[in-house]
Amino acid sequence: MKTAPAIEVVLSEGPLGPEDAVRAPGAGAIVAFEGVIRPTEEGREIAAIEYEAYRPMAENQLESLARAAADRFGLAGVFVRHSVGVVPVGECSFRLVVASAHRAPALEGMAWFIDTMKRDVPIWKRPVFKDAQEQSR
Amino acid sequence: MKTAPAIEVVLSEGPLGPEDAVRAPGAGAIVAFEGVIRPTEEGREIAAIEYEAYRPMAENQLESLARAAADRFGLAGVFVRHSVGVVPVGECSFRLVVASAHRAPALEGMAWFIDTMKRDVPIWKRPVFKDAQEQSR
Amino acid sequence: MTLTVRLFGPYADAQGERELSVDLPPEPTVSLVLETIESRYPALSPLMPSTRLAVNNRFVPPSHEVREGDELALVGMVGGG
Amino acid sequence: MTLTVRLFGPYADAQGERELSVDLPPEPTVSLVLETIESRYPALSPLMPSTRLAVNNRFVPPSHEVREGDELALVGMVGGG
Repeated sequence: MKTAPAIEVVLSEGPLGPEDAVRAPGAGAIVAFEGVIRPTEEGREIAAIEYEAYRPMAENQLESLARAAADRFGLAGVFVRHSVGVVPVGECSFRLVVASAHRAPALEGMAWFIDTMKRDVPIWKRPVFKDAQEQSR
Repeated sequence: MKTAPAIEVVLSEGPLGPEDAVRAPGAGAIVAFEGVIRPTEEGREIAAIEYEAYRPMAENQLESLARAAADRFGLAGVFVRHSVGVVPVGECSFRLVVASAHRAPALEGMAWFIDTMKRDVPIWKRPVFKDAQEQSR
Repeated sequence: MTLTVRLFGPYADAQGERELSVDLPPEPTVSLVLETIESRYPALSPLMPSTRLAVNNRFVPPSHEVREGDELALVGMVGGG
Repeated sequence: MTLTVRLFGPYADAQGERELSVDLPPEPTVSLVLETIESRYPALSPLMPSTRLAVNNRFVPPSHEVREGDELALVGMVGGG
Protein backbone atom coordinates (compact mmCIF):
# COMPACT_ATOMS: atom_id res chain seq x y z
CA MET A 1 0.00 0.00 0.00
CA LYS A 2 1.31 3.37 -0.97
CA THR A 3 0.72 6.21 1.48
CA ALA A 4 -0.64 9.48 0.11
CA PRO A 5 2.04 12.07 -0.57
CA ALA A 6 2.46 14.82 2.02
CA ILE A 7 1.57 18.19 0.45
CA GLU A 8 1.97 21.56 2.13
CA VAL A 9 1.70 25.08 0.70
CA VAL A 10 2.24 28.25 2.70
CA LEU A 11 2.33 31.85 1.47
CA SER A 12 3.74 34.18 4.09
CA GLU A 13 4.54 37.85 4.46
CA GLY A 14 8.19 38.89 4.06
CA PRO A 15 11.35 36.74 3.97
CA LEU A 16 11.09 33.02 4.68
CA GLY A 17 12.72 31.85 7.89
CA PRO A 18 14.70 28.62 8.17
CA GLU A 19 12.83 25.39 7.62
CA ASP A 20 12.21 22.75 10.25
CA ALA A 21 13.65 19.39 9.31
CA VAL A 22 11.37 17.62 6.84
CA ARG A 23 10.45 14.10 7.87
CA ALA A 24 9.11 11.91 5.11
CA PRO A 25 9.10 8.28 6.24
CA GLY A 26 10.83 6.00 3.75
CA ALA A 27 12.21 8.84 1.65
CA GLY A 28 15.80 8.34 0.59
CA ALA A 29 16.26 11.73 -1.05
CA ILE A 30 15.26 15.12 0.24
CA VAL A 31 15.99 18.04 -2.03
CA ALA A 32 15.48 21.61 -0.97
CA PHE A 33 15.54 24.52 -3.37
CA GLU A 34 15.81 28.05 -2.04
CA GLY A 35 15.38 31.14 -4.17
CA VAL A 36 17.34 34.03 -2.71
CA ILE A 37 17.02 37.69 -3.75
CA ARG A 38 20.03 38.65 -5.88
CA PRO A 39 21.59 42.12 -5.57
CA THR A 40 20.96 43.22 -9.15
CA GLU A 41 18.08 43.14 -11.62
CA GLU A 42 18.48 44.18 -15.26
CA GLY A 43 21.97 45.41 -14.35
CA ARG A 44 20.72 47.78 -11.64
CA GLU A 45 21.28 47.42 -7.93
CA ILE A 46 18.16 46.55 -6.03
CA ALA A 47 17.24 46.74 -2.36
CA ALA A 48 14.48 44.15 -2.42
CA ILE A 49 11.85 42.38 -4.48
CA GLU A 50 8.20 43.01 -3.79
CA TYR A 51 5.92 40.04 -4.46
CA GLU A 52 2.27 40.49 -5.21
CA ALA A 53 0.07 37.42 -5.19
CA TYR A 54 -3.50 36.87 -6.34
CA ARG A 55 -3.68 34.97 -3.15
CA PRO A 56 -6.46 32.38 -3.18
CA MET A 57 -5.62 31.43 -6.75
CA ALA A 58 -1.88 31.31 -6.05
CA GLU A 59 -2.49 28.95 -3.14
CA ASN A 60 -4.84 26.77 -5.21
CA GLN A 61 -2.42 26.60 -8.09
CA LEU A 62 0.60 25.83 -5.90
CA GLU A 63 -1.32 23.08 -4.20
CA SER A 64 -2.57 21.51 -7.40
CA LEU A 65 0.93 21.77 -8.88
CA ALA A 66 2.38 20.08 -5.82
CA ARG A 67 -0.15 17.24 -6.17
CA ALA A 68 0.53 16.96 -9.89
CA ALA A 69 4.30 16.78 -9.25
CA ALA A 70 3.80 14.13 -6.57
CA ASP A 71 1.64 12.00 -8.90
CA ARG A 72 3.77 12.45 -11.96
CA PHE A 73 7.13 11.77 -10.30
CA GLY A 74 5.95 9.45 -7.52
CA LEU A 75 7.10 11.79 -4.78
CA ALA A 76 6.56 11.15 -1.07
CA GLY A 77 6.23 14.81 -0.17
CA VAL A 78 6.14 18.29 -1.69
CA PHE A 79 6.46 21.32 0.61
CA VAL A 80 6.14 24.83 -0.81
CA ARG A 81 6.79 28.19 0.82
CA HIS A 82 6.54 31.49 -1.03
CA SER A 83 6.86 35.03 0.24
CA VAL A 84 4.42 37.82 -0.49
CA GLY A 85 5.33 41.46 0.12
CA VAL A 86 8.85 42.84 0.39
CA VAL A 87 11.88 40.53 0.60
CA PRO A 88 15.29 42.25 0.92
CA VAL A 89 18.40 41.24 -1.03
CA GLY A 90 20.07 38.10 0.37
CA GLU A 91 16.85 36.79 1.91
CA CYS A 92 14.90 33.73 0.83
CA SER A 93 11.57 34.23 -0.93
CA PHE A 94 10.81 30.74 -2.18
CA ARG A 95 11.50 27.30 -0.84
CA LEU A 96 10.53 23.98 -2.36
CA VAL A 97 11.32 20.76 -0.53
CA VAL A 98 10.74 17.48 -2.31
CA ALA A 99 11.00 14.06 -0.68
CA SER A 100 11.25 10.91 -2.70
CA ALA A 101 12.44 7.33 -2.44
CA HIS A 102 15.18 8.00 -4.97
CA ARG A 103 17.22 10.89 -6.25
CA ALA A 104 16.31 11.21 -9.93
CA PRO A 105 12.55 11.78 -9.53
CA ALA A 106 13.20 14.29 -6.76
CA LEU A 107 15.45 16.40 -8.99
CA GLU A 108 13.21 16.03 -12.05
CA GLY A 109 10.06 16.78 -10.07
CA MET A 110 11.71 19.86 -8.61
CA ALA A 111 12.72 21.25 -12.02
CA TRP A 112 9.24 20.55 -13.40
CA PHE A 113 7.51 22.21 -10.45
CA ILE A 114 9.57 25.39 -10.68
CA ASP A 115 9.20 25.72 -14.45
CA THR A 116 5.45 25.23 -14.24
CA MET A 117 5.11 27.55 -11.26
CA LYS A 118 6.75 30.38 -13.19
CA ARG A 119 4.04 30.04 -15.80
CA ASP A 120 0.91 29.11 -13.89
CA VAL A 121 1.01 30.64 -10.44
CA PRO A 122 -0.20 34.24 -10.13
CA ILE A 123 2.62 35.74 -8.11
CA TRP A 124 4.24 38.78 -9.65
CA LYS A 125 7.50 40.38 -8.69
CA ARG A 126 8.60 43.97 -8.83
CA PRO A 127 12.18 45.07 -8.12
CA VAL A 128 12.67 47.81 -5.55
CA PHE A 129 15.67 49.63 -7.02
CA LYS A 130 18.24 51.18 -4.71
CA ASP A 131 18.45 54.45 -6.64
CA ALA A 132 14.66 54.83 -6.69
CA GLN A 133 14.65 54.29 -2.95
CA GLU A 134 17.28 57.00 -2.50
CA GLN A 135 15.39 59.40 -4.75
CA SER A 136 12.21 58.98 -2.76
CA ARG A 137 13.87 59.84 0.54
CA MET B 1 35.71 40.17 -11.51
CA LYS B 2 34.43 36.76 -10.59
CA THR B 3 35.14 35.54 -7.08
CA ALA B 4 36.48 32.02 -6.66
CA PRO B 5 33.81 29.46 -5.86
CA ALA B 6 33.51 28.39 -2.22
CA ILE B 7 34.37 24.70 -1.89
CA GLU B 8 34.06 22.64 1.27
CA VAL B 9 34.32 18.88 1.80
CA VAL B 10 33.88 17.16 5.15
CA LEU B 11 33.78 13.43 5.91
CA SER B 12 32.47 12.75 9.39
CA GLU B 13 31.74 9.77 11.60
CA GLY B 14 28.07 8.71 11.89
CA PRO B 15 24.89 10.56 10.84
CA LEU B 16 25.15 14.12 9.57
CA GLY B 17 23.61 16.77 11.80
CA PRO B 18 21.61 19.71 10.47
CA GLU B 19 23.44 22.22 8.31
CA ASP B 20 24.12 25.81 9.21
CA ALA B 21 22.62 28.24 6.74
CA VAL B 22 24.80 28.49 3.66
CA ARG B 23 25.69 32.04 2.71
CA ALA B 24 26.94 32.53 -0.82
CA PRO B 25 26.93 36.23 -1.68
CA GLY B 26 25.12 36.96 -4.91
CA ALA B 27 23.70 33.45 -5.25
CA GLY B 28 20.06 33.38 -6.32
CA ALA B 29 19.58 29.64 -5.97
CA ILE B 30 20.66 27.37 -3.17
CA VAL B 31 19.89 23.70 -3.64
CA ALA B 32 20.47 21.14 -0.93
CA PHE B 33 20.35 17.42 -1.53
CA GLU B 34 20.14 15.03 1.41
CA GLY B 35 20.54 11.32 1.14
CA VAL B 36 18.65 9.56 3.92
CA ILE B 37 18.98 5.88 4.86
CA ARG B 38 15.92 3.99 3.62
CA PRO B 39 14.40 1.17 5.69
CA THR B 40 14.92 -1.59 3.14
CA GLU B 41 17.70 -2.81 0.88
CA GLU B 42 17.20 -5.53 -1.71
CA GLY B 43 13.75 -6.10 -0.20
CA ARG B 44 15.11 -6.81 3.30
CA GLU B 45 14.67 -4.60 6.33
CA ILE B 46 17.84 -2.92 7.42
CA ALA B 47 18.90 -1.23 10.65
CA ALA B 48 21.63 0.94 9.18
CA ILE B 49 24.16 1.42 6.42
CA GLU B 50 27.84 1.20 7.22
CA TYR B 51 30.06 3.39 5.05
CA GLU B 52 33.69 2.60 4.50
CA ALA B 53 35.87 5.23 2.90
CA TYR B 54 39.37 5.10 1.51
CA ARG B 55 39.66 8.34 3.31
CA PRO B 56 42.41 10.54 1.87
CA MET B 57 41.44 9.56 -1.66
CA ALA B 58 37.71 10.07 -0.99
CA GLU B 59 38.42 13.56 0.30
CA ASN B 60 40.68 14.38 -2.65
CA GLN B 61 38.16 13.09 -5.14
CA LEU B 62 35.21 14.88 -3.55
CA GLU B 63 37.15 18.10 -3.53
CA SER B 64 38.27 17.83 -7.12
CA LEU B 65 34.74 16.87 -8.16
CA ALA B 66 33.38 19.90 -6.32
CA ARG B 67 35.86 22.16 -8.15
CA ALA B 68 35.05 20.52 -11.47
CA ALA B 69 31.31 21.03 -10.90
CA ALA B 70 31.88 24.66 -9.93
CA ASP B 71 33.94 25.32 -13.08
CA ARG B 72 31.71 23.41 -15.43
CA PHE B 73 28.39 24.85 -14.23
CA GLY B 74 29.67 28.25 -13.04
CA LEU B 75 28.61 27.62 -9.45
CA ALA B 76 29.27 30.05 -6.61
CA GLY B 77 29.66 27.33 -3.98
CA VAL B 78 29.73 23.57 -3.54
CA PHE B 79 29.53 22.12 -0.02
CA VAL B 80 29.82 18.37 0.52
CA ARG B 81 29.27 16.30 3.65
CA HIS B 82 29.48 12.51 3.72
CA SER B 83 29.24 10.09 6.61
CA VAL B 84 31.68 7.30 7.31
CA GLY B 85 30.83 4.47 9.70
CA VAL B 86 27.33 3.45 10.75
CA VAL B 87 24.30 5.58 9.87
CA PRO B 88 20.91 4.28 11.14
CA VAL B 89 17.73 4.20 9.04
CA GLY B 90 16.09 7.63 8.72
CA GLU B 91 19.32 9.51 9.28
CA CYS B 92 21.21 11.59 6.74
CA SER B 93 24.49 10.24 5.36
CA PHE B 94 25.17 12.62 2.48
CA ARG B 95 24.49 16.26 1.93
CA LEU B 96 25.38 18.36 -1.09
CA VAL B 97 24.63 22.06 -1.12
CA VAL B 98 25.11 23.99 -4.34
CA ALA B 99 24.88 27.76 -4.65
CA SER B 100 24.53 29.46 -7.98
CA ALA B 101 23.33 32.69 -9.52
CA HIS B 102 20.50 30.86 -11.28
CA ARG B 103 18.43 27.74 -10.85
CA ALA B 104 19.23 25.59 -13.89
CA PRO B 105 23.01 25.27 -13.38
CA ALA B 106 22.48 24.51 -9.69
CA LEU B 107 20.17 21.58 -10.49
CA GLU B 108 22.30 20.34 -13.39
CA GLY B 109 25.51 20.66 -11.40
CA MET B 110 23.95 18.75 -8.53
CA ALA B 111 22.83 15.85 -10.74
CA TRP B 112 26.26 15.72 -12.39
CA PHE B 113 28.09 15.77 -9.08
CA ILE B 114 26.07 12.91 -7.59
CA ASP B 115 26.31 10.71 -10.69
CA THR B 116 30.06 11.22 -10.88
CA MET B 117 30.52 10.72 -7.16
CA LYS B 118 28.83 7.32 -7.33
CA ARG B 119 31.46 6.27 -9.85
CA ASP B 120 34.64 8.00 -8.77
CA VAL B 121 34.67 8.44 -5.02
CA PRO B 122 35.94 5.49 -2.98
CA ILE B 123 33.20 5.22 -0.38
CA TRP B 124 31.55 1.84 -0.11
CA LYS B 125 28.33 0.99 1.63
CA ARG B 126 27.27 -2.19 3.38
CA PRO B 127 23.73 -2.74 4.66
CA VAL B 128 23.36 -3.81 8.27
CA PHE B 129 20.33 -6.10 8.04
CA LYS B 130 17.85 -6.25 10.89
CA ASP B 131 17.60 -10.05 10.89
CA ALA B 132 21.40 -10.43 10.90
CA GLN B 133 21.54 -8.10 13.87
CA GLU B 134 18.93 -10.17 15.70
CA GLN B 135 20.77 -13.41 14.92
CA SER B 136 23.97 -12.07 16.35
CA ARG B 137 22.38 -11.17 19.68
CA MET C 1 -23.94 42.18 -18.19
CA THR C 2 -21.12 44.09 -16.51
CA LEU C 3 -18.14 42.04 -15.37
CA THR C 4 -15.45 43.12 -12.94
CA VAL C 5 -11.96 41.86 -13.78
CA ARG C 6 -9.17 42.09 -11.21
CA LEU C 7 -5.73 43.35 -12.19
CA PHE C 8 -2.41 42.59 -10.48
CA GLY C 9 1.29 43.24 -11.04
CA PRO C 10 2.10 44.46 -14.54
CA TYR C 11 -1.61 44.64 -15.46
CA ALA C 12 -2.34 47.00 -12.59
CA ASP C 13 0.80 49.00 -13.43
CA ALA C 14 -0.06 49.28 -17.13
CA GLN C 15 -3.67 50.24 -16.58
CA GLY C 16 -3.14 52.29 -13.41
CA GLU C 17 -6.13 50.55 -11.86
CA ARG C 18 -6.83 47.44 -9.77
CA GLU C 19 -9.93 46.39 -11.67
CA LEU C 20 -11.83 46.86 -14.91
CA SER C 21 -15.59 47.02 -15.45
CA VAL C 22 -16.39 45.48 -18.82
CA ASP C 23 -19.81 45.49 -20.49
CA LEU C 24 -20.53 42.29 -22.35
CA PRO C 25 -23.45 40.28 -23.73
CA PRO C 26 -24.84 37.71 -21.26
CA GLU C 27 -22.68 34.67 -20.51
CA PRO C 28 -19.76 35.56 -22.75
CA THR C 29 -17.03 33.03 -23.42
CA VAL C 30 -13.58 33.52 -21.95
CA SER C 31 -12.29 34.27 -25.48
CA LEU C 32 -14.83 37.06 -25.90
CA VAL C 33 -13.93 38.58 -22.53
CA LEU C 34 -10.23 38.63 -23.43
CA GLU C 35 -10.85 40.02 -26.92
CA THR C 36 -13.09 42.73 -25.55
CA ILE C 37 -10.51 43.77 -22.97
CA GLU C 38 -7.80 43.81 -25.61
CA SER C 39 -9.80 46.11 -27.89
CA ARG C 40 -11.10 48.47 -25.19
CA TYR C 41 -7.96 48.89 -23.06
CA PRO C 42 -5.02 49.79 -25.30
CA ALA C 43 -2.71 50.14 -22.27
CA LEU C 44 -3.15 46.39 -21.64
CA SER C 45 -2.90 45.22 -25.23
CA PRO C 46 0.91 44.61 -25.18
CA LEU C 47 0.34 42.15 -22.34
CA MET C 48 -2.68 40.37 -23.81
CA PRO C 49 -0.99 37.81 -26.09
CA SER C 50 0.33 35.92 -23.04
CA THR C 51 -2.71 36.58 -20.86
CA ARG C 52 -5.23 34.10 -19.56
CA LEU C 53 -8.47 34.80 -17.76
CA ALA C 54 -8.76 33.17 -14.37
CA VAL C 55 -12.35 32.31 -13.43
CA ASN C 56 -13.02 31.58 -9.77
CA ASN C 57 -9.30 31.04 -9.13
CA ARG C 58 -8.77 28.58 -11.96
CA PHE C 59 -7.67 28.59 -15.55
CA VAL C 60 -10.50 27.49 -17.86
CA PRO C 61 -10.74 26.72 -21.58
CA PRO C 62 -11.39 29.62 -24.03
CA SER C 63 -14.92 28.33 -24.70
CA HIS C 64 -15.88 28.42 -21.02
CA GLU C 65 -18.88 30.71 -20.38
CA VAL C 66 -18.58 33.33 -17.68
CA ARG C 67 -21.58 33.77 -15.31
CA GLU C 68 -22.79 36.59 -13.13
CA GLY C 69 -20.87 36.61 -9.86
CA ASP C 70 -17.78 34.76 -11.14
CA GLU C 71 -14.50 36.13 -9.86
CA LEU C 72 -12.34 37.14 -12.82
CA ALA C 73 -8.69 38.13 -13.06
CA LEU C 74 -6.05 38.58 -15.73
CA VAL C 75 -3.14 36.20 -15.24
CA GLY C 76 -0.07 35.56 -17.33
CA MET C 77 3.31 37.25 -17.36
CA VAL C 78 3.87 35.89 -13.88
CA GLY C 79 7.30 34.89 -12.61
CA GLY C 80 7.34 34.19 -8.91
CA GLY C 81 10.18 32.39 -7.17
CA MET D 1 59.43 -5.60 -6.77
CA THR D 2 56.70 -6.39 -4.26
CA LEU D 3 53.76 -4.04 -4.20
CA THR D 4 51.17 -3.72 -1.47
CA VAL D 5 47.64 -3.03 -2.71
CA ARG D 6 44.96 -1.91 -0.27
CA LEU D 7 41.49 -3.46 -0.36
CA PHE D 8 38.22 -1.92 0.85
CA GLY D 9 34.52 -2.72 0.84
CA PRO D 10 33.58 -5.54 -1.55
CA TYR D 11 37.26 -6.20 -2.39
CA ALA D 12 38.12 -6.80 1.25
CA ASP D 13 34.97 -8.90 1.66
CA ALA D 14 35.70 -11.03 -1.42
CA GLN D 15 39.34 -11.60 -0.58
CA GLY D 16 38.94 -11.78 3.19
CA GLU D 17 41.97 -9.51 3.56
CA ARG D 18 42.70 -5.79 3.75
CA GLU D 19 45.73 -5.87 1.48
CA LEU D 20 47.53 -7.90 -1.14
CA SER D 21 51.26 -8.35 -1.68
CA VAL D 22 51.92 -8.72 -5.38
CA ASP D 23 55.29 -9.60 -6.95
CA LEU D 24 55.91 -7.76 -10.19
CA PRO D 25 58.76 -6.75 -12.49
CA PRO D 26 60.21 -3.30 -11.70
CA GLU D 27 58.05 -0.27 -12.51
CA PRO D 28 55.07 -2.14 -13.88
CA THR D 29 52.28 -0.29 -15.66
CA VAL D 30 48.89 0.05 -14.02
CA SER D 31 47.49 -2.36 -16.64
CA LEU D 32 50.03 -5.00 -15.69
CA VAL D 33 49.28 -4.61 -11.98
CA LEU D 34 45.54 -5.08 -12.60
CA GLU D 35 46.05 -8.06 -14.95
CA THR D 36 48.37 -9.71 -12.46
CA ILE D 37 45.89 -9.30 -9.62
CA GLU D 38 43.07 -10.64 -11.79
CA SER D 39 45.03 -13.80 -12.65
CA ARG D 40 46.43 -14.48 -9.17
CA TYR D 41 43.39 -13.74 -7.03
CA PRO D 42 40.37 -15.63 -8.39
CA ALA D 43 38.18 -14.37 -5.53
CA LEU D 44 38.60 -10.84 -6.89
CA SER D 45 38.20 -11.63 -10.56
CA PRO D 46 34.40 -11.04 -10.69
CA LEU D 47 35.04 -7.49 -9.51
CA MET D 48 38.00 -6.73 -11.77
CA PRO D 49 36.19 -5.65 -14.98
CA SER D 50 34.96 -2.48 -13.24
CA THR D 51 38.07 -1.96 -11.14
CA ARG D 52 40.62 0.81 -11.36
CA LEU D 53 43.93 1.09 -9.57
CA ALA D 54 44.33 4.20 -7.47
CA VAL D 55 47.94 5.39 -7.23
CA ASN D 56 48.72 7.87 -4.46
CA ASN D 57 45.03 8.68 -4.04
CA ARG D 58 44.37 9.39 -7.72
CA PHE D 59 43.16 7.56 -10.78
CA VAL D 60 45.90 7.34 -13.40
CA PRO D 61 46.00 6.13 -17.02
CA PRO D 62 46.59 2.40 -17.69
CA SER D 63 50.08 3.17 -19.05
CA HIS D 64 51.16 4.93 -15.86
CA GLU D 65 54.20 3.24 -14.25
CA VAL D 66 54.04 2.33 -10.59
CA ARG D 67 57.09 3.13 -8.42
CA GLU D 68 58.42 1.77 -5.17
CA GLY D 69 56.62 3.42 -2.26
CA ASP D 70 53.46 4.39 -4.21
CA GLU D 71 50.25 3.88 -2.29
CA LEU D 72 48.00 1.53 -4.26
CA ALA D 73 44.35 0.57 -3.84
CA LEU D 74 41.63 -1.14 -5.84
CA VAL D 75 38.72 1.19 -6.52
CA GLY D 76 35.56 0.71 -8.53
CA MET D 77 32.22 -0.75 -7.53
CA VAL D 78 31.75 2.19 -5.22
CA GLY D 79 28.37 3.72 -4.51
CA GLY D 80 28.46 6.19 -1.67
CA GLY D 81 25.65 8.65 -0.97
